[in-house]
Amino acid sequence: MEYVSPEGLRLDGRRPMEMRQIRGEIGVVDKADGSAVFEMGNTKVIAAVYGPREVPNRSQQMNDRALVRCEYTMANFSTGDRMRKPKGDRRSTEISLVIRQTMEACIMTHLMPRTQIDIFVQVLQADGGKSRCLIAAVGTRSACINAATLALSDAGIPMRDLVTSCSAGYLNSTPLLDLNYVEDSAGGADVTLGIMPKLDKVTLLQMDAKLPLDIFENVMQLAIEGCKAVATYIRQVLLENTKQLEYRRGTHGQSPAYSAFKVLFSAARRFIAVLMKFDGGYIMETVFDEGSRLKIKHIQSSIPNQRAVFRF
Amino acid sequence: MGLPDGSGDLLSKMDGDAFRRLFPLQFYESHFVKSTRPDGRSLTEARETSSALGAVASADGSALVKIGSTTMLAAIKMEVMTPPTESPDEGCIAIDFHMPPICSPTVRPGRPADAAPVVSKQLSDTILRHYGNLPVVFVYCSSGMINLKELSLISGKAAWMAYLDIYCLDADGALFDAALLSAIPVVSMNDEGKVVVMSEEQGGKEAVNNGKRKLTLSSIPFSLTCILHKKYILADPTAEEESIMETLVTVVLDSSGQLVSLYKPGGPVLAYTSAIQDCVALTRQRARELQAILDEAISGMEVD
Amino acid sequence: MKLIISEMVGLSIGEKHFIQGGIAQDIRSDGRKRLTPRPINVKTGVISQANGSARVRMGATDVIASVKAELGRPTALQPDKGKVFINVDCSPTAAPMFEGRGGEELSAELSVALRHCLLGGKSGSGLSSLLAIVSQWNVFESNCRVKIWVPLFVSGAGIELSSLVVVEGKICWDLYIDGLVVSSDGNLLDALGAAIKAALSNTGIPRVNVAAGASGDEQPEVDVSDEEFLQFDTSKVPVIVTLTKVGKHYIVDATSEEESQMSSAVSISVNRQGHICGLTKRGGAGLDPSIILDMVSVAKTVSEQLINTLDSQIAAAEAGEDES
Amino acid sequence: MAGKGGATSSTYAPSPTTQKTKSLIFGNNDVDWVRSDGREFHQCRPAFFKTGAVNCASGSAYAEFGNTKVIVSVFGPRESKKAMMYSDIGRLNCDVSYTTFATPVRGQGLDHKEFSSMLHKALEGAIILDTFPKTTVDVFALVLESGGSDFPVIISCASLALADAGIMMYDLVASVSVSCLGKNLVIDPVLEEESYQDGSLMLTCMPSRYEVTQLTITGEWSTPKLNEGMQICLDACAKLAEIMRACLKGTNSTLEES
Repeated sequence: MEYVSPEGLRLDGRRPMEMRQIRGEIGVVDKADGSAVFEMGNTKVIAAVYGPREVPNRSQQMNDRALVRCEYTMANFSTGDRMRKPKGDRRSTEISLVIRQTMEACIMTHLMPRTQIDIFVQVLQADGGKSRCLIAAVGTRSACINAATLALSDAGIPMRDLVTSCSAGYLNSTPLLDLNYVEDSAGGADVTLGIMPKLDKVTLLQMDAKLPLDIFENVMQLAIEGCKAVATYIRQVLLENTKQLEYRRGTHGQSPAYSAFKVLFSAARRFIAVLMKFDGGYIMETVFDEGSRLKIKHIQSSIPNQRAVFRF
Repeated sequence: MGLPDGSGDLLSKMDGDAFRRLFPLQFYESHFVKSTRPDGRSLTEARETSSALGAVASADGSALVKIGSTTMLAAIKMEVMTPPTESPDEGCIAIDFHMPPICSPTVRPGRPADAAPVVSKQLSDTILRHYGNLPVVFVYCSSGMINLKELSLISGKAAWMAYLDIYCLDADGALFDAALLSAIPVVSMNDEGKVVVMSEEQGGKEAVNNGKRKLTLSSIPFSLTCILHKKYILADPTAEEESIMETLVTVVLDSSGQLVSLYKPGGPVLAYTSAIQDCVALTRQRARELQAILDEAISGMEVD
Repeated sequence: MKLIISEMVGLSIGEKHFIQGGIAQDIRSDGRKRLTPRPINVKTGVISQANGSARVRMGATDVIASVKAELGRPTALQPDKGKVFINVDCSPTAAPMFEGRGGEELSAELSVALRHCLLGGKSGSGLSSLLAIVSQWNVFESNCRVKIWVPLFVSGAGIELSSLVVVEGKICWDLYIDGLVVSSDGNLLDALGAAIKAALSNTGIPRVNVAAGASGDEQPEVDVSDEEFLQFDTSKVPVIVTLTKVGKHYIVDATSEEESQMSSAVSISVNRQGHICGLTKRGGAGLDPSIILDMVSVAKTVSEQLINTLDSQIAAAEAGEDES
Repeated sequence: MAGKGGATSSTYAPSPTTQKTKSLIFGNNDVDWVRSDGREFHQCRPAFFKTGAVNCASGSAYAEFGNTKVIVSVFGPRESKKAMMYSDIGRLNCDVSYTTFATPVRGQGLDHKEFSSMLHKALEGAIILDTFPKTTVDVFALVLESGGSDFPVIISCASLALADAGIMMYDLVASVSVSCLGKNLVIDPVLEEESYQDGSLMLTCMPSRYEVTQLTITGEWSTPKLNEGMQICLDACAKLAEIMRACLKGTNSTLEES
């Protein structure tokens, strides 16, 4: 089958180095500490982050760093064929693991010992027409990682850098960026890459096909470019979101101390550590509710060499 | 008192109920020396047994059996199937033994009891008398006490699939005995005359079998479970006895007194031939009792 | 369930008193009166792979419903009816407690309640005696597909199953209605009911042409059209109103904090005519029969409002979707 | 066991073909028809209760309403099996299962997964949970034969079993359902009537306290009809509770209900 026409156009009309349309939005799940929806073409993923919070299962608690957990689920209606048994199958366990490992690499877990961070990724729609659910699940990996990055940033979890992900493949002797479902299931090489763009480090690399080394380098380079493009977009979304926050604070005339109090109040209910945005930096407070009195156990600025000033 | 340790002194000081809980074995043994058991039975006496047929109207045949407080409900449901090509003129019986959570404090919903599959397997072995190594309960084999050919409707086209399900409603020992006793009348009595089978060639309905038909059992198996403990043989143990003394022997005899099967799942006591022979003799006696109970139940049914 | 929800919310004693006191004085924590629902926001066509879908938001509660139609075989007992399956999933994104199998209990409870409220009976045979009236066909053209509007649901209690049959005893449409709770802040059942109603109004079922000549036991050949779609008239599909009893009073559209303080809740599904199409009671505490009847009459007045809001929201959402 | 799997698709139960013709009995607008068991519309089946059906349980009861036969065992209060959090009130754990031969078609009883949680809700309000902190009471029900109105019978039987086990309750819980067939309300419907019903109402109450613990309505109901249905159920529940009470006292456990 011809995946790239002689005019250099792909089946969905894109150029080989063109990505599908991407869209990200922050704060879609009100109850979560951080959440985001990320779309890549037809793939639509919601990620929600809870934490850092108390570890419910004490035996899993780690004294030197935070416990990061991830669960990936696909909605019944996310694929063309209706799925019967979506939960806990091998494929979703594998993707959960991939997402967890990728995100764990960038979260500064040592700053939040004895806590737990939950990342829940819910696929609302997987690209793939009338696809089998298994293959469709694979194609969602990049979108999941991007959504998780956004959600983690929204939750204010300190991270070394954003992690962004994008895939690239090699079909009809052409390296192709951001494979869609048809291209993915064509059986050619498929490289899924996750990078931390500022540090220029690769955190995830998956490829399941044979590819000559020199071509692989080309494809990989293409995927890196893709990841960087995604990173630029994600940064833009985050900046936009921060501007919105600033704007809201300005119009409502709330003093920073007031908003801090609000955060504390809601934190007290939940017995969790809370992170709040404060004058451009991040301040983390671990707040526990002991009786009706609030106690602050820990204050720390996530930005090194900048002391946080905080008064009540 | 013949007790192996100093607990004999305690017996005099302790309240009976507490002694039973703390030293169950000694408690039982103290009864055995008097040739009696805590529930008043003699060592070789079985509990009161009753059988009632036709307990469940939604099934094609059913029986409720009580041995002491052990209660079993067996019912059969007949469905039509296409017989497998390797045995076109035979039907099929699937036997399943269930222990729902109501029957015992140890069974919880969602986790099947350990004993259930064991009894299930024993039952299908006994009823179908199949000694091969087929891993499933579906046995297409005509060598058993049921002639599976009798379940055939139209050779190669249609045959009966009989689902025999036995539910334990109250588990108080001797599960296999009670289950077998409940299964036998159900298998033989099921009334299958009412069904009309579609005959495809004629495009219409054709009654293949009018009138009632019973499955003929070539022989009827009866069983008795005994506990071997030291020199004692205890017939028809209760759940408490089974949990304290672990060596069980189950003997199955058919109505003509032939040995059908013998089952001794481990246990600390080695069974000598003489003990086994005693068990067989007890079973022979028990089989006569059971036959009488069964006959009574069946005749009661026919009067109705 | 009550136990788990209250554990999840984790309110202090003072907060509990605040919520209960507010409800007693007819001013709730978010400023609403007892019988005022939160604003409702409907978006249709959110899942492009489904035949119909909608997303409903009420405050922080956010649910998605999708309708998928597949060709299936009617059951032997009801050869003249299609089948509708309602299934709800709680995504762990809504609350960490839904992780793994944690959401199953709530999912099952919601699925059953929705089946009771919308399908009218276990066998799905509820109110099928009313006839399906095929009214005038409003044909209009949108961008690419021709929509032919045929009111398929006429019965009061939800879904008219006989309209889903293609060939009696042979082929019918199986409707798989899937609900997904994305974010949960109380009153999930009402939100899911509204989302299903909106998703159904967004649903297009392909027109099926049956090849003539098939007879006997053969499965007739069918041709599923890509261009013509039948749509449901959902104006008669009931809405669900849950009245949550906190203290001596009951409130509509409770948040999860308010739900944690409930003694019992009654979910009533009401259609446009004001008839009860289903009712389930949750929560253990007993209720006086007269209070239940009182709740029913309150639910009727509330439902009128809700149906109107929902219908206008659905219409707006549909119009918005057609333009884009 | 292996006997269960796979067989259902290749075999069929012959009964459905015979049922189809009977729909004519319930002509929708026909007011005068006779119920298959000769009862009047507002007459319940004779109820039979017996406590102590299962010896090894803390409490148990057997109920028989016509062909509907149910056994409920109660275990506990006993240690909570799962590693659960501390609770200063007791826990109630319910499970409802069907025998494979309970239903006309084999294995249909598996469709009633929601019954377990519904039973929990129906009983929860009546049990004084504070009396057994940190422990669990298990209520397990097994439907031996399904003859219609299964769930109300399970609830009533379960409350009797709880009483037999000596669990503290505010009141006995009695449950009755009505089916709407055409213009008529039919109390305590049999299986056949249930399958042709246009709507159903199941009411569970504590008769002495006059409190409803569970109410489920399906199908379309107008307000007057709803009032009527609820009143019929409440009256029937009160009578049923008398029979249950008589059974507990050990006197005259079978009574004809009207």
